[in-house]
Amino acid sequence: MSDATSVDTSVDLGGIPLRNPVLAASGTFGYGTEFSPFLDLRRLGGFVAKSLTLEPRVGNPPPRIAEAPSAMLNAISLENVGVDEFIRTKLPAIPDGVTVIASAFETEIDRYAEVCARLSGVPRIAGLEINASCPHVKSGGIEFGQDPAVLAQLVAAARRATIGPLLVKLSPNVTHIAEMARVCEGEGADGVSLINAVQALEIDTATRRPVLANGLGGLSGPAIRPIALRMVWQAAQAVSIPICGIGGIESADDAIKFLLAGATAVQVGTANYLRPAIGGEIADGMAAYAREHACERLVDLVGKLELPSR
Amino acid sequence: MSDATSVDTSVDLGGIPLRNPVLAASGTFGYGTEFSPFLDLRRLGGFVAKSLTLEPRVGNPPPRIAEAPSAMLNAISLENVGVDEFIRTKLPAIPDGVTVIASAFETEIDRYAEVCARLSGVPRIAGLEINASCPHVKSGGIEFGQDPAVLAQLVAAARRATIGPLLVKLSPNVTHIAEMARVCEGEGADGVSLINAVQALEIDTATRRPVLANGLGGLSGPAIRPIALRMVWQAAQAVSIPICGIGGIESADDAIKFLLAGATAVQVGTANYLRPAIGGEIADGMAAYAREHACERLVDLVGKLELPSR
Amino acid sequence: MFPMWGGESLHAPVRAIADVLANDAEGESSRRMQLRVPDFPGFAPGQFAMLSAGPLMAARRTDPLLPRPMAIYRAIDAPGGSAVEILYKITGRGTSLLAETRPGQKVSIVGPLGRAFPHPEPGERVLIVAGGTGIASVFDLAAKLRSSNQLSVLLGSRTAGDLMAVEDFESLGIRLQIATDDGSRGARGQVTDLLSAALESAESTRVFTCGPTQMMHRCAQICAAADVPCIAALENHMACGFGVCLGCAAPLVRGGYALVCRDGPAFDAALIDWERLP
Amino acid sequence: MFPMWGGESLHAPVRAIADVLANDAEGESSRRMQLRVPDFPGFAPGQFAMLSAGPLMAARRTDPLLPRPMAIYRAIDAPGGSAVEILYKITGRGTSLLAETRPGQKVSIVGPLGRAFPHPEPGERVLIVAGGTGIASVFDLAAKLRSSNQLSVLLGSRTAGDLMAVEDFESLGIRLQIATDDGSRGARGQVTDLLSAALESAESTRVFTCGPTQMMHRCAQICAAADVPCIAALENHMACGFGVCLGCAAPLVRGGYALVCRDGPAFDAALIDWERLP
Ligand SMILES: Cc1cc2nc3c(=O)[nH]c(=O)nc-3n(C[C@H](O)[C@H](O)[C@H](O)COP(=O)(O)OP(=O)(O)OC[C@H]3O[C@@H](n4cnc5c(N)ncnc54)[C@H](O)[C@@H]3O)c2cc1C
Ligand SMILES: Cc1cc2nc3c(=O)[nH]c(=O)nc-3n(C[C@H](O)[C@H](O)[C@H](O)COP(=O)(O)OP(=O)(O)OC[C@H]3O[C@@H](n4cnc5c(N)ncnc54)[C@H](O)[C@@H]3O)c2cc1C
Ligand SMILES: Cc1cc2nc3c(=O)[nH]c(=O)nc-3n(C[C@H](O)[C@H](O)[C@H](O)COP(=O)(O)O)c2cc1C
Ligand SMILES: Cc1cc2nc3c(=O)[nH]c(=O)nc-3n(C[C@H](O)[C@H](O)[C@H](O)COP(=O)(O)O)c2cc1C
Ligand code: FES
Ligand code: FES
Repeated sequence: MSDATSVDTSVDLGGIPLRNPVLAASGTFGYGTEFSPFLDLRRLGGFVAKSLTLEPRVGNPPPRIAEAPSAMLNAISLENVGVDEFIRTKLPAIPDGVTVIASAFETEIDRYAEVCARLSGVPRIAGLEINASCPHVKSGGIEFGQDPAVLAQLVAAARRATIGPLLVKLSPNVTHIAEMARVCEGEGADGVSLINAVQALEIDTATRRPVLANGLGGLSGPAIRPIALRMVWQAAQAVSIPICGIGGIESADDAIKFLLAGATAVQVGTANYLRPAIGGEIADGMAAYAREHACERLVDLVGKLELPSR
Repeated sequence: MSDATSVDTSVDLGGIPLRNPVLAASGTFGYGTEFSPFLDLRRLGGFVAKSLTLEPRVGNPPPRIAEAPSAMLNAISLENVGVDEFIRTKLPAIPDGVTVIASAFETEIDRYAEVCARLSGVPRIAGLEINASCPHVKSGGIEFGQDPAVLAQLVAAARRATIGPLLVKLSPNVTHIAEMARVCEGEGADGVSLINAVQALEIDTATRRPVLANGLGGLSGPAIRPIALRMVWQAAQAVSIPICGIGGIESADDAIKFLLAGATAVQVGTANYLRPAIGGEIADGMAAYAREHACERLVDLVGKLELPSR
Repeated sequence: MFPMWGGESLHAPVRAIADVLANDAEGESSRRMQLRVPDFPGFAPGQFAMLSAGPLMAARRTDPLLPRPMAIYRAIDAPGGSAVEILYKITGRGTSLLAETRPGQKVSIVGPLGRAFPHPEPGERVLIVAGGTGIASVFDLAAKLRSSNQLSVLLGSRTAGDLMAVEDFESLGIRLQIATDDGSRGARGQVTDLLSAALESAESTRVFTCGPTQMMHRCAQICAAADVPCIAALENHMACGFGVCLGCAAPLVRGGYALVCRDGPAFDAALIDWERLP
Repeated sequence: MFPMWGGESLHAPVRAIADVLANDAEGESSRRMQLRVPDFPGFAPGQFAMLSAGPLMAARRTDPLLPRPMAIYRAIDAPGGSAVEILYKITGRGTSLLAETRPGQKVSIVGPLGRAFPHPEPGERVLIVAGGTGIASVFDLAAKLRSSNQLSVLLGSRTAGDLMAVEDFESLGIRLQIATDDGSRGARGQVTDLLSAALESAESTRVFTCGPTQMMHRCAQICAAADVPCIAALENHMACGFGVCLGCAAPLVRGGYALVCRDGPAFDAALIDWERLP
């Protein structure tokens, strides 16, 4: 099988048909068009747009980003143009044939539901992802995705608000990720995306302050990949809805690891900053891996991790 | 203050007097003497010996270690010589004047208590650390340190078993680290040590197997430092017993960050493999930092992180 | 939402693998790097690029992770494709890694990014005030304005060894003044003192500045007092360089933030809330 | 708990910062690195060192994190302090990073580590069978035994370009045979076939082997069948190199594990549970 076309790279992510399993992650791909100079967006399976709130939101004061070993920290807060502006100006600017997933975030459940409702049924939006996990928004400190009961209410409310495909993006800052995935499945989510950035702190010993003006931030990039891979595998053991794997992916080999662990698709985040065309390169690389391993459909790799025989 | 002696580096870690705040972490410093060729062990505040079980234990099959971005994974399991052999042969071999903390691990609470009892009151042992957090021992998957109720029983049992200083080493694989620290304080622990390695998974796409024979492993090294720093800070907000900060420390600057976040002392782990004398270098560097910042006692830095004024 | 700058229609950026042609010492603490970048688009003074070495060395490594923003110092001629020059100061891990790369090795470049400096009126008197790493950001501007405007360039640094590009500025045959904190080259003191002196003449003037935040802030204050328009090119930390990470936010006087990489790096200094800029 | 090897009283290891004197191509896929290490202790054949470049380059980086175990190929003369030579094959990130270091740069070295090979009886016939990276681990042994024992060295690799140190072995003036999978140098086939042939003579013989696990396993089987003692030097992954991380465990036939860095790297091949060795 030496011919690219001979590998079927398409996957179905909870009712969202993707031409290949590689999505760009929310908050790392803007509203899509920023990347048009670097790659044909149609090379991606699609992308998840920056998380949207009911009203436009201004972000945190700087510094908002810092570097950590094999990682970056961010405390952007949820700066975004707001759901209506997104639908009016951002969405129409996205080239045809690009699969767009909208991401919703809010500070109260009914507002979450309202954002979902406004995004629901909008042509061009293939599905919704609710971000239950932003590690640096101070909603009383604790995240929606950290409490099973709260998460259940959130998912139920979002489920009522939209008929389309609904993904829930989980927080990694939990004891039992599998339990959180089960809650989402139980409340009718069509899939779960994990992981979001890991809550972290970096300190400047010269100023004796956090390097981020916000204090805490979210850790992302290669450093968190082994943690993400573990959580995706744990979630895959617990639920039958599809999983979108996220965390430190920077190569096709990394993406294949997530499929083997049980993910149906993946999202590339921080790596987009370093190599804006990386999503397309990873999609090509995954097809190449499939060819080399005489695997006709990428979906056949999902969950194929061989566990220690003990 | 240009003279080293003018900085008071001593700290009191829950009743364990330390000449400086730098300890070597359990499992990364063997039984101490392995490092004698590389540094005078008295340059350290002390070290925590490899975790001990009632009987000698054989470890996991290889591969037991792997590399990850700015980190390593391990699944050693708790290979150790057993508590009695430690007391009979290992302890006496440790040079005088070296502060030794013994670490206890078991699979059942009463066995934990028995290990603590045998270590309790042994001359040369300055205190105990109970490892409630080994991320890769399959005690039904979930760790002692992941369930507040189980943790409470464990700490209570250990507390009854020893009159000496008792530290509890917490698992990072939890939703609310502060709650776990509070449990330990409530049950009479003299201090908490955090964090242990973060549960993680790495996969070899060529074999489609985990790289570690055990499957899951513990992630350690610089990659986890920002997560550890966050957890230490959160625990410091919640308890008044001293905290021993652990996770990716590889320089005096890193160690100072942990003090600022609220740690009274620190433990250096993985970095001991790369630079066997690093503990001594870090202790010297912390004194130098204090001098440069006209700080007469290192303890004065504990918890001095200035938070964003909002 | 934000005042438009610059007349020129800018080229779309590319991501390319550049060949390191040279990477030589420039002064005591800086380097001059020459990069061959096949088909690198045209760029305007004030634009920058994101550079990173690590991910491309033979031993693919992920630390340090992020690329570093660097002004495009100038275009140069090189056999086999367009080439650009970058002048950078070794301040930390990222630039140290860049400094380790040898001719024959490769670095990743994304650019040109950001907007151009605005055009002053032809003939208008222009003062360029730059310090530290900021010196590299204004050379191309000075080269472009030397013929069209009456130009003075004021350069500052802690000490002579920290200066970069002085010979290049001299070769432009423009009015050049230097100030160092220790007086090891030019006048002893702050470059901003030179600015104050230069503004005493009554002529209508436009000021461009780039350098440490303190220095630019001081320039902005002096210009405001003298009622002289001041354009400042900011140097915030960046992760992406093209407007998606939202990491490079600069606080505005009227509230809210501008993105240095997308809306700048050059701004009307009067719009920036300097107190809240990191 | 474990049979003692080697007669010599070994020196305690040190951790030192070594100056890279040379780091040149050796064959097509390997490098020969010369390191000046002031006061490096004496070492015995079979001992190794842990090397790492990253943490010491100007841009202190943490990825790749772990040092890599390398046999101490031999001691060499160098101006200003003791020096050692390391021959390494570029297989992945760690060795690629080592390969990037230039003369004048520094690397971290911890050693000498592990135990020496055991001494064969003087006069005893000795066969050394090495392949791939294992070739570097046996040169010093061969050099030491050439005069005291009747020695034959059998080297193998996939192809001629992957061989290292052949000229050095030739210069020892010993019996040397080579096998490559593709026949590009010496006999076509496995080095273990040469071993089988060599063992047909009835002489009492002792075999030393180092190389890929498959190759060593095959050697062990051939020697067991011929009732010839076989010493194998293992090459497990390592984090520390001195017995504290417990990462280098080699499974034993009688159950349990030995630590390759502390109890080896050389073992009686009959003790190793080859099936369970990674
Ligand atoms: C648009 C733009 C153009 C630039 N052009 C040039 C140029 O042409 N030549 C040049 O030498 N530099 C230039 N800089 C600055 C350059 O990007 C930084 O010096 C570089 O990122 C430092 O990286 P590092 O890893 O060496 O230092 P780090 O290890 O990242 O940091 C070293 C120290 O410097 C501080 N620091 C690092 N980067 C910045 C920054 N951007 N702002 C404020 N503090 C910082 C860090 O906080 C730390 O204390 C430019 C910056 C921008 C935004
Ligand atoms: C005691 C000892 C002495 C050694 N002496 C030498 C020597 O003199 N010259 C030399 O070239 N090599 C020697 N080796 C092997 C050398 O340590 C490895 O080749 C090196 O660690 C590979 O590192 P890397 O980062 O380049 O490869 P990695 O990126 O770590 O790995 C590249 C590939 O090789 C595999 N691999 C890496 N290391 C090992 C290993 N130790 N065992 C099995 N598979 C591995 C990995 O799984 C991966 O598939 C020795 C090993 C030991 C234990
Ligand atoms: C600067 C930045 C901004 C982010 N913003 C969002 C966001 O708005 N919504 C969201 O769900 N995730 C957001 N994320 C998280 C990423 O989508 C992703 O889950 C995380 O970065 C882990 O993936 P990575 O390691 O590939 O970056 C953001 C991440 C970064 C680095
Ligand atoms: C190989 C290895 C073995 C370890 N064994 C133990 C152990 O026996 N008991 C324990 O409490 N922690 C053990 N740890 C965890 C360390 O003590 C430390 O908590 C962790 O590695 C994080 O610190 P670091 O990033 O500095 O390594 C081990 C860590 C490693 C890498
Ligand atoms: S650097 Fe990413 S938005 Fe400006
Ligand atoms: S390498 Fe650490 S114990 Fe052998």
